[in-house]
Amino acid sequence: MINKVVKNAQEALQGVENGMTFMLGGFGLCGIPENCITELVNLGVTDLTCISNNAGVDDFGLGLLLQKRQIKKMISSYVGENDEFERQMLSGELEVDLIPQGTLAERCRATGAGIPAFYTPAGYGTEVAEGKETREFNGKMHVLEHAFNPQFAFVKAWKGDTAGNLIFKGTARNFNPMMAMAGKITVAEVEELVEVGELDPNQIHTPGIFVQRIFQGKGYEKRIEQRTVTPKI
Amino acid sequence: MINKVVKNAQEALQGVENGMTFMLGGFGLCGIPENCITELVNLGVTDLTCISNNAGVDDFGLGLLLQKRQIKKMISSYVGENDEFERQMLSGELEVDLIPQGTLAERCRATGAGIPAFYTPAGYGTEVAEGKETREFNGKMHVLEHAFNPQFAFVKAWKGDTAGNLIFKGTARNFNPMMAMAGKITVAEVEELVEVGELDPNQIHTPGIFVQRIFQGKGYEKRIEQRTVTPKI
Amino acid sequence: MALTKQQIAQRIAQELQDKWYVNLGIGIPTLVANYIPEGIEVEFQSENGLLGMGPFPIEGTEDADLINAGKQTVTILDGGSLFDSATSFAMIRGQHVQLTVLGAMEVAENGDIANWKIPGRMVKGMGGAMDLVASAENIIVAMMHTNKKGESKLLKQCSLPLTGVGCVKKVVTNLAVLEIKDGAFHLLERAPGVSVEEIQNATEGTLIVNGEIPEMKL
Amino acid sequence: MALTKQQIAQRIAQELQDKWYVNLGIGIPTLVANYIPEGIEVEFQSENGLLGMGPFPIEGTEDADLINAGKQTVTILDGGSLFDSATSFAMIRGQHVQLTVLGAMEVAENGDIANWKIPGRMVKGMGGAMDLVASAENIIVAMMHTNKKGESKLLKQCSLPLTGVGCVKKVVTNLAVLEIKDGAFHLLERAPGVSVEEIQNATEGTLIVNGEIPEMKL
Repeated sequence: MINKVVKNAQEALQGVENGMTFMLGGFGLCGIPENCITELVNLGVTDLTCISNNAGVDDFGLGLLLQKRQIKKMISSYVGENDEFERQMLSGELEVDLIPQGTLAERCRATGAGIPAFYTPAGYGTEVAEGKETREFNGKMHVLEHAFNPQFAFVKAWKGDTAGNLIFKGTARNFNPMMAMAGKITVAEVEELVEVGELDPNQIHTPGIFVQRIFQGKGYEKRIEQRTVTPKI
Repeated sequence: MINKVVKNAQEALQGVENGMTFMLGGFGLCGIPENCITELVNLGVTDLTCISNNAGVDDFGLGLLLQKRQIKKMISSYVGENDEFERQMLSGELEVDLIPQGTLAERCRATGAGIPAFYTPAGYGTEVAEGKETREFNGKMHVLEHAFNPQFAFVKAWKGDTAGNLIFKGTARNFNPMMAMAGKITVAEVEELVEVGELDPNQIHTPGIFVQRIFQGKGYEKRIEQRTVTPKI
Repeated sequence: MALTKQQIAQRIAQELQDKWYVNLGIGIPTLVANYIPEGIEVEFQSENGLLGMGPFPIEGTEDADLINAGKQTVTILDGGSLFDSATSFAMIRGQHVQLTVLGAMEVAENGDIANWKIPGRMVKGMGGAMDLVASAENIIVAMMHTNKKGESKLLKQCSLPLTGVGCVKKVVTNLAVLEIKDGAFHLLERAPGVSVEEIQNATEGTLIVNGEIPEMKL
Repeated sequence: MALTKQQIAQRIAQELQDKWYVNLGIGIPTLVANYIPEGIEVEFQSENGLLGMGPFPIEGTEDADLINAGKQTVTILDGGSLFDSATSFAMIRGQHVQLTVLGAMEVAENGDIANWKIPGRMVKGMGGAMDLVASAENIIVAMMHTNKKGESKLLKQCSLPLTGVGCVKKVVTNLAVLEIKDGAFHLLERAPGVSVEEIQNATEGTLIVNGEIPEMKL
């Protein structure tokens, strides 16, 4: 079996350079590649284009890269909850491309699936469709949307094996599987790295073919953005 | 939880009529909806358009419908292993639309995913692309392919619960998950029907939202087309 | 008496039908889950990858890996399922979700909706709203009839950047239930004690009042 | 001596590189799995939804739910995975599979390939071949140099309906290893004991012979 294991985040991020385009999995702070983000901060690479559904909060997730002004452009569907983001965006330091969430997910999948473009009804008649081709199918208008072209994809999984197979947990799955498909180099960090044969091949969410490097992550904080609970009775 | 259970194949196929378009899961004879096919034979509906990767063998799978001349048109990627099929095709009784397998799979997914059309490189420059729009992306030519519009999809799963959630086994998964997404009415037959809560929500291949009717199948033959083995030593 | 937010949610819940999959937006729409009518089964879809969303977890059992689209910790019911974002929006785009309930800043008499951007102010993004309104067969907008300055939010034409065009068919506000068809708001019900005239005054768009307009039953 | 089918497979196996995912077509290509060079790891993809395909099962353990694209019962290795057909062709179309080996009826000097249809005869379909040849970065065609009548199958132009255009870069036949570039077959190696002249005579398309042509090492 092909072995994809690298020692740590440092080794996993070899080849990362200024000006590159990355995909980063996660929805809010759920399922984000914490170790890879920390390493990107350590590396200090700048002028990055980051494709990620959200932009973290001020002191966690992609917010850490924003604080160090490492990001030139964000491609996201929702970027609230982040004061530094707001400041950079309003001052024009940060470019922001806002994309409907379903279109973002499908564009990530298309990237990995060799589909250069597809039609979606989302955003037709809005400023999102400005300058884009539109077309009627079955009496309904649609917008032509294109694949991305990221150099790296950073994803976080629950379990992974040495062959790069991944299993996600709960809603921490979100954008991770499609982004794993899309990276020219896909780096997966996992909470638990196991030997081949330990994962049921029928239950694998992301087949190892999509993953170039995998490592055992450490020190996961898994911060909760909105802790909503029902009181104990 | 929404309950999708029907008693049997008979109840599951209510509303099936002559002239309809169906999707049928399976690759070769692996993962085909045996009970639904038998019931289609019993119902004697004719002039059917069947979207299925293969067309069964003479006396099993879709071959049973071909024997009774219930199929007007097959939309498939590969239709060997079937003498009656060959006879009907060569005599012009049966229309056959051959589609590259990946395009077939992606068109099924597009149908269920609300994507009316997408571009693929498969078939460019061949007769498959004749009369179709073509277009260059990233220096490579692509063909525009469209979603289907089937009234029913018949799929076969290993386990299912009363809410319609499905888990497939081995390579019997194949076209079943995408076709399950694509049916206006999707009928799932399962080897084992269980109560909600018995399937791990993290391991479900097809969420119940895609399935309108589910029933406990019976008498599975699961015929093997090519029994290839390594002799015991 | 104009409805409270809870009451708007309560009235919208009456629109739920048995066996419907429902996506609830953030704010008033989220409250709809508290008022599911007896005798029907619905399932809630959260676009971050969850079907069969249950109530908030009992204190101490919350899981960082199980949140809803509003990033709140939630639970999953028996029979629920988890999936990726592409599959989630396949459900939405493919019209497998029967009802979308969401808030709006403005709705127009032709069914246009604006709920994601105010020029000159911080833009947070549309999230999944554009996919939802472009695809849902049934969209109910939950909103206040007027803004804080008392100006109508039910307009002849939206002034804000659109989220979707000609897609809204029903609006439930603190004052009324309205159907959008043929380029006008058709008044279906009044909030208890609210007159047709009050509603008329609070509606900038064309309002059609046909016959006696009943009060809502809550 | 012209190569046997086993030897063609053996020669193709020398092209495998460490860490490659490989899709093997039916026929000679399937035999390639028997000759993986020592010291490298490759994984075989079967387009019906299987990565990490292993050998045929021990008699009595065969499983109807575990077959390859040729509908043969197979096994799955530790570290393998199972997936649906859309994901399988996402791997293929998205160029995650590094090498495709398949048979052909005809190959042309511009890289065109025909392997799915003979007009007037029963057409079984292209299966996954069109997706594979349209997407693979490396395609090796395994074929006999000539047909049963002794006519060349390496042509100036394909006469049969195409499977893909300008996609084949390497051909391994019973007589030779050839690279296709700049609109011609470039002779790289000869089968042991087969002369350049024999290969020339069996090749209808333009054949470029540059310098001394070594014999294959098997």
